[in-house]
Amino acid sequence: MTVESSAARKPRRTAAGKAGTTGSKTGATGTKRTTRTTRSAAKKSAEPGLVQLLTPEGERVENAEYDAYVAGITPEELRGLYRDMVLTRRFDAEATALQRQGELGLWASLLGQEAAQIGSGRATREDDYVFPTYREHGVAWCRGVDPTNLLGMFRGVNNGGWDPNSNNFHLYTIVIGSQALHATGYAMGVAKDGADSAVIAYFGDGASSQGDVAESFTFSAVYNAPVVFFCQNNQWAISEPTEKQTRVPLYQRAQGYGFPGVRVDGNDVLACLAVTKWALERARRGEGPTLVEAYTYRMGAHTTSDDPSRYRGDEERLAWEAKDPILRLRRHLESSGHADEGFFAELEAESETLGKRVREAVRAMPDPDHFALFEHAYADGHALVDEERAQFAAYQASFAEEGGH
Amino acid sequence: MTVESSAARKPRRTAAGKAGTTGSKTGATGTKRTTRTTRSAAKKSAEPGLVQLLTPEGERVENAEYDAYVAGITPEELRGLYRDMVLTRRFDAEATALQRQGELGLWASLLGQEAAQIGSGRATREDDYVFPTYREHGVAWCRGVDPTNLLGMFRGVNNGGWDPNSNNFHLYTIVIGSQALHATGYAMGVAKDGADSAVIAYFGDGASSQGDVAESFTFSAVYNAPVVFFCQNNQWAISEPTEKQTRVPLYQRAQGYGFPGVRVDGNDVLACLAVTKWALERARRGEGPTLVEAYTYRMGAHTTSDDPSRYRGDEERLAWEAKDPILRLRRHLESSGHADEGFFAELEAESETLGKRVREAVRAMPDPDHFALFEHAYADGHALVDEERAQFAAYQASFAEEGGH
Amino acid sequence: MAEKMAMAKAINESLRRALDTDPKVLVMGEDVGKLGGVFRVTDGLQKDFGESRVIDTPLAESGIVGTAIGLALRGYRPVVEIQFDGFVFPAYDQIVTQLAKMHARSLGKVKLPVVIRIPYGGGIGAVEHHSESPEALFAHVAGLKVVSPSNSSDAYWMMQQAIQSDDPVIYFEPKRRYWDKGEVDPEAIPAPLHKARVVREGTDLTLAAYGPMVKLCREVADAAAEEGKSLEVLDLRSVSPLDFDAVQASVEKTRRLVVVHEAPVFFGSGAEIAARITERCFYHLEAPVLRVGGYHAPYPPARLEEEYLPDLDRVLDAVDRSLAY
Amino acid sequence: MAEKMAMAKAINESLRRALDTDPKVLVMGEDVGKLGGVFRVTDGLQKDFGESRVIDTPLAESGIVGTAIGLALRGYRPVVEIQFDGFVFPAYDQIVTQLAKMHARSLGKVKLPVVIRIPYGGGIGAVEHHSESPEALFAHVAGLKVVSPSNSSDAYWMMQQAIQSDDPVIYFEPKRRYWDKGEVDPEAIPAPLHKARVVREGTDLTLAAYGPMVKLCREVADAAAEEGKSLEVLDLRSVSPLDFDAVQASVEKTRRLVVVHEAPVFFGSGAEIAARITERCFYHLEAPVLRVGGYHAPYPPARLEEEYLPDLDRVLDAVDRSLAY
Ligand SMILES: Cc1ncc(C[n+]2csc(CCOP(=O)(O)OP(=O)(O)O)c2C)c(N)n1
Ligand SMILES: Cc1ncc(C[n+]2csc(CCOP(=O)(O)OP(=O)(O)O)c2C)c(N)n1
Ligand SMILES: [Mg+2]
Ligand SMILES: [Mg+2]
Repeated sequence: MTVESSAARKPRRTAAGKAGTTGSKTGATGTKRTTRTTRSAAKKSAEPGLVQLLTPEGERVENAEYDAYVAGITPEELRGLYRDMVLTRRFDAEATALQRQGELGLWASLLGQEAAQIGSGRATREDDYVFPTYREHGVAWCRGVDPTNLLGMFRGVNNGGWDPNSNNFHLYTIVIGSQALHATGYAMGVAKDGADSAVIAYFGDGASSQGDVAESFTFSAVYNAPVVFFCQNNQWAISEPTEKQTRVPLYQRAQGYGFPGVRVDGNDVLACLAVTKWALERARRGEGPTLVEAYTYRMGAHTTSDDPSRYRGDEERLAWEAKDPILRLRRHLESSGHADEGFFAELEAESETLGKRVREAVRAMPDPDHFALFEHAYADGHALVDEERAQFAAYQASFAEEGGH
Repeated sequence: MTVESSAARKPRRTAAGKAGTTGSKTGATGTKRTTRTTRSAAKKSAEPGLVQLLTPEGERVENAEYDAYVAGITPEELRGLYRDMVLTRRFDAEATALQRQGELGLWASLLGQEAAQIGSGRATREDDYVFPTYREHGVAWCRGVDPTNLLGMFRGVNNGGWDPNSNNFHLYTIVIGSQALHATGYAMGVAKDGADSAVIAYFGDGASSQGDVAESFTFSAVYNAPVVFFCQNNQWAISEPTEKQTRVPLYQRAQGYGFPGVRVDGNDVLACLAVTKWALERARRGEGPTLVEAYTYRMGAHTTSDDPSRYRGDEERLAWEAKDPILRLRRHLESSGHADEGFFAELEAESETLGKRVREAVRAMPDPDHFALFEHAYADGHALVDEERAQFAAYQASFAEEGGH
Repeated sequence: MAEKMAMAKAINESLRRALDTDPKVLVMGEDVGKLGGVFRVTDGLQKDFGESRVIDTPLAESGIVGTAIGLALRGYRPVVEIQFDGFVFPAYDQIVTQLAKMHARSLGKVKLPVVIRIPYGGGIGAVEHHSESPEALFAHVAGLKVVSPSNSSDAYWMMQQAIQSDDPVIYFEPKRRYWDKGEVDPEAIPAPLHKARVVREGTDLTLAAYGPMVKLCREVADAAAEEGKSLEVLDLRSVSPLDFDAVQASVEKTRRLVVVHEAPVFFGSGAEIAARITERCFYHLEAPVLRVGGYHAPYPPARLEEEYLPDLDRVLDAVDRSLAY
Repeated sequence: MAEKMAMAKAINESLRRALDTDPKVLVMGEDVGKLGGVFRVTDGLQKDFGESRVIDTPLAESGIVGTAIGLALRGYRPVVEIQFDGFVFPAYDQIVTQLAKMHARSLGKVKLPVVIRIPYGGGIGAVEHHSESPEALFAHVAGLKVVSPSNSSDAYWMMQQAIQSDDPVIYFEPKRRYWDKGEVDPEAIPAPLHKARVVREGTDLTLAAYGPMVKLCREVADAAAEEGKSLEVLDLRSVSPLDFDAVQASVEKTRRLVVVHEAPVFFGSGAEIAARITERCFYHLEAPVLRVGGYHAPYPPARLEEEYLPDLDRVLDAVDRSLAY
C-alpha cells in the first residue's frame, strides 16, 4: 500500500492548515489559512507536527515513521475502513433524524470525525480496552457494540446500555475528562497482570483543560501505564474554539509529562490507524503512555440541542468539508482501483438497511420498568432502597386499587 | 558583581547533581551522583537546565541570560540577602523548638529552602502579590509579615493570622495546589486592571501533580496572566521522592502549556533572585506566565510530626548540606570581602534577639475567645449562626449560674 | 415599569443590570460568551460588555471557581456559571475548602463575593448529570449561602442581592422553570434574600418548598382546595440559612408540615427542616413532618424521571398521610 | 485468639489479612508505602507485599480515586487512603459522579469494590482541614455506603467486610481513637456491616452515635447513671444505610433520642435520624429528637475545638433537655 506515495513533492494538501501553528487563531480564520496552505503545500516541513498518509485528494504520501504500521494493509481492509466510516456516518445521520422525530432526547453527532474514530478504533486489538466520551460511535462500531445499544441513553431509557466487558468498550462518560483516569487505572491493572493489552482513552480538546486529564498524564507517566490518550481536537468545545483551552498545539502537552505526543491528520483514516497502532504497540512493549492528537473537525452541531450558527461561520465548515474523511478514502479507493461501483452501490444498500434497522430498533425500544429506579443503585443492596422500593410499590398499588389517576 | 565569574571552567560545582536528569532516580542515589557530578563539573553543558550564579563554594559564575538581573546588586544588598536567610533560619529553628516545648501544635520547617524563598521573595515588588503554601516563612519575611503572625495557625489560635492585603501576602494554604488557581485569578484581575504588578504562586514538587496546578497552567496561559509559578522542588512530598510525581524534570511541564519553564539552583540565592526577577518582569511586560523550578532540598522533616528516618537516609542530607544556601553566600561574602567579622557577629546577636522575641510572643499569644467560633463564618451574618451563638451563650452561662463544672 | 418575562430572561436582565452598575462584576463560565450559555441566560452580555467582563473559560470547573476566588481577592465580583448541576463536583474542593472558608480563615480580612449559578433539577428529559439537585451538599458547608428562586421576580432580585452579598452564594436556578413567565419590576423593593414567603395562605397543613417545587406545591394546594383542604404554601427561597421562623410560624398555625424537594430525601433539606421544626414545634405538630423528594438512587434516565420526581399525586399522598394522623 | 490492639493496628491487621488472602486487593494513597501512612495504619504492608500491591501515589486525590476505579474495572479491589478528611474534596467528583454511579449506569454490569479510608474527626489539636467530619456529604449520595467503626474489633471486621463488599464503601476512621486499644478476635463471626449495636442498655433515653462519639456517649451514660438516669447507647456503625430499625426499637423503649456526632448539626446525620425516627415513632416520642454536634462554622483552630466538639457536658445538657419534656 505504499505505491501511491511516490509522488512525494506535489502540492497535495489542503487539509492540514493549522498543524504546527500555535493554535492561537484556531477557528476564526480557517478558510484563509487553508488557502494559504494549499499554495504552499509543497513545503512539507512547514507542518512538521502533522502526520498524514492520505491527502484530501486521496493520494497516498510517504511517511518514514508510520508507513510501517499500515504497510501490509490489503485492498479489502481499505474497503473495510471505508465501509466502517460510511456506515458510522449513516448511523449517525439516522440518530440525528430520530432525535428530530422525537424518538431520542438528544444526539451527539460524530459527523466529520469518522476517520479519527475508525482509524483509531480499528487499531485496537480485541483484548485492548477502550474508554470513550459520549461521541465515540465510530469506535463503538469498531469494537462490535451494536449501534442501537448506543441510543438507549440518548432516548432516556438508560444511562448506558451495554456491558462494557462484552466488547472491552466502557460506557459513555459525560463528566468531561473523568474517564482518562479510569483508563489509566485500568492500564495500571493491565501492567500488574503482566498482560500485553493496551488501553485507549478518548477525550476532546475541551477536556484537555480538566484537572483529571492532567492527573491521568501524571499517573500514567509515573507508573508507565500502557495507555494511549486519544484526543480528538475537533476545534470546538461547544461554542469555544480550541484557543480557549490552550495556546500551543495540544499534542505538545505530553512532553511536559515525559511521554511522546503526536498530531495526526484526524480526517485521514490511514494516518489515524497507523499512529494509533504505533502508540498501542509502544504501550504493549512497556514504553508507557502516548498522547495522540487527532486534528479534525466537528462538522455538525455539538449536540442536537446546539445551534452553531451562534458562534461560527459557514466558511470554516466549508473548508473542512474539502477534507472530508470519507471522500478522501473514496478518492483513494477509486484512483487506486481498489473499489468499483459495485462496492459503493452495495454499501449504499447496506447503509439503508442499517438505517432501517436502527430506526425500527429505537421505535421498539421499551420504556424501562418503573422499578428499575431502585434496581441497580447498589450491588449488595441497601436497606433504605428496599424501604423506598416497598413504599413506592404500595404507592403504585394504591392507584390500581383506587382505579384512578 | 560579575568579577568573580571569570574563572569559568574550574571544577566548582557539587550542588547540581540532579539537574537535567530525568528525575527517575531522585533521592536514592544522591551522594553517588553528587560525587560523579563533582568530578565532571567542568562540563557545564552536562546540566543544561540548571541556572546557577553562585557555586556551593561561593564563587560567582557567569550566566549570559540572567546576570543582568543581579548586575547592579550592591554589597549591602548581598549582605541583606544573607541576613534574611540567617534570620529566617533562626526563626524557623525557634519555631521548631517551640513545637517541641508544646507551644506550637505543629511546625513545617523551611530548613534548606532559605535561598529559594529569600531569592524569590526579594525579587517581588511591593505591589506584587504572593500566594504561599504553608512553608514560605522566608517569603513572608521578605514581604514584611511579622514572623510571629505565622505562628498562630501552628499554635492553633487561628487558621491564618494576618491580613493578606497588608503585605500582599496571602494566607497559608493547606489544601495542596489550590492557591495556584487563586494566584492565576488574581493575576487575571491585575491584567484587567491594566496594572503592571505581577503575582507569584508557590507550591511544591508534590503539588505539581494536583489537577488544580495543571488547570492554573491552562488558565494562565490562555489568559496570558501575569503570574510566576514558583515550584520549590525540595525532592520530597512527605515520604515520596519527586519520581513519584514526575518522570521528567518539573520545569519542563510548562512548555506543554505554552510558556517557559526554568530550573534554577534553589540553594543559590542570587540565581533565585535573578530568575524570579526575570520571570516577574516577563509577567509585567505582558508576556504571561512562567514556571520556575527551584531545585532544592528539605533538610528537615516534613513537619514536626514527621520522621524522615523511615524513608530516607542520612547520606542524602549530608550531600545537600554541602550545598547549604547560607554557607554558600557566606563564603561568597567572605571571599569577596563584602562582609567582615563584625557583620557576622552583629547578625548573630540580631538572630538571638529575634529568637527571643518570637519565643516571648508565642508564649504571650492569647487563646481565642470562645465566641470566635461564630465570628467569621460569614461576612453578612447567617441566621443559624446567630441562633447557635445564642444557644452557646446560654449554655456557657448555665455553668456560671450553676457555679459547677 | 413591571414587565412579564421568563425566568431565564429575568436572570439575564439582572446580570445585565449588575454588569452595568458595577464595573467589578464579571460573568464567567463555559460558553457564557458568544453562545450566551446553553440556556441563553447570559445571552448578549458579552456583546454588550465585552470579553473582559463576560468570559468564556477553559473547560475546567475547579479552574473556574479557583480563578474566580483569585479575581474576588483582587476586588472583582465574579458571577460564575456551572453549566449543569452534575458538573459542579470538579469545583467542589475549591468551593468547600477555599470559597467557603476564606473569610473565617482570614478572621474576616478577606471577603469573597462570588456567586455560583447552577441550573439544577430535573424534568427536562435530559441525559445523566443534567438533572440533579445537590443543594444539601452545599447547605451542610458553613461559609456558603444557598438560595433558589421559584419565579422571575425572585430570580431577578435574588441575583441582585446575591451579587451584592459579601458572602459566597450558591444560586440554584430551577432550569425547568426557565421558560415560565412572571412579572419583574426593576424598581420594586425586594424582600430580604434569606426570608421565606407565604405564597398561599392555608390552615390545614403547610407545604414548604423552594425552586422548582414551589409551582408544584401551588398546584397541589389548588387540587387540595377542590377537596376542601386548605393548604398553606411556603416558598423557602433560601436553603442556607433556612428561614425556620417562617416555617415555625406557619406550622404553629397549621400543625402539619410536608416538605417537598427534588433532591433525594435521605440527608436532604427536608431532614433538616423536619428535625428543627419538630424541635421547635413539638407540641404543635399533629403529625410528623413528612418529606417528599427523590429516592436514594442515582437520578434515573429521562424516561423514569416522572416516577422519581415529586409530582402532584405524590405530594397529595403525603398530604393525605399527614392529615390522617 | 483474641488480642488487644489499638484501632490503627486493627485496621493494619485487617488490611494485611485482605492483602494476604486476596491477590486482587491493593492499598494505595499518599505515603502509604515506605512511611506506612502518616498514622502508620499501613505500616509494614509495602515491605511485606511489595510496591505493586501497596502503592505510593502521586499527590492528587482525584487521580487516586479515578485510577482506583480503573483498577476496579480491571478486577482489582483497591483500598484507597485519603490522608485526612479535609483532603477528600479534590476526589469528590470521581466519588460522586463515577464511583457512586457506575453500577447503576451499567445496569449492574460493572461493580466497583473500592474502599476509601478517611481518617476523620477532630480532637487531636491539628491544623485546618485535619479535623473535619464530612460523612453527610457522602451519605446523601446514592451508590455509596458509609461506615465508621468505634472500636478495634469493629475496625478490623468492618474493614474485612468493606473490602468484600461489591459496593464502594467510604470507611471513616475516627482518628482520635486510633490509639485506643480493644480486643480483636480474627476468628470471630462479625456482625453485619450495616447493623447498629446496642453497646449499653438503658431505659430512659437513647443516645445514638458512631465513630469517635460512641466512647463519649458511653461516658455520658456512666455519668448519667450516677445521677440515676438509665441511658441506652447505640453504636450506629453505618451512616449509609442507617439502621433505623435498631434506632426505632430503642426509641420505642426509651421514648427519647439524642443523636451525637462531630459533624455540623445543620444537614448532618442527626437531621436524617431525627426526621425518620420522628416519622416512625411519632406516638412514642416524649420529646423531640435532639442533636448534639458541630456548629455551622468552619472547623475552628485547635485551641477552640473543645468548644466546638460535643463533650460530656454538652451531651448531658441535651439529655437533660430531652428528659425535661
Ligand atoms: C465536567 C463537565 N463540565 C461541563 C460539561 C458540559 N459539556 C458537555 S460537552 C462539553 C464540551 C466538550 O468539548 P470537547 O472536550 O472538545 O469534546 P467534543 O464535544 O468537542 O467532542 C461541555 C462543556 C460536562 N459534560 N462535564
Ligand atoms: C489536597 C491535599 N492532599 C494531601 C495533603 C497532605 N499533605 C500535606 S503536605 C503534603 C506533601 C506536599 O509535598 P510538596 O508539594 O512537595 O510540598 P513540601 O511539603 O515538600 O513543601 C501532603 C501530601 C494536603 N495538605 N492537601
Ligand atoms: Mg471538541
Ligand atoms: Mg516537596
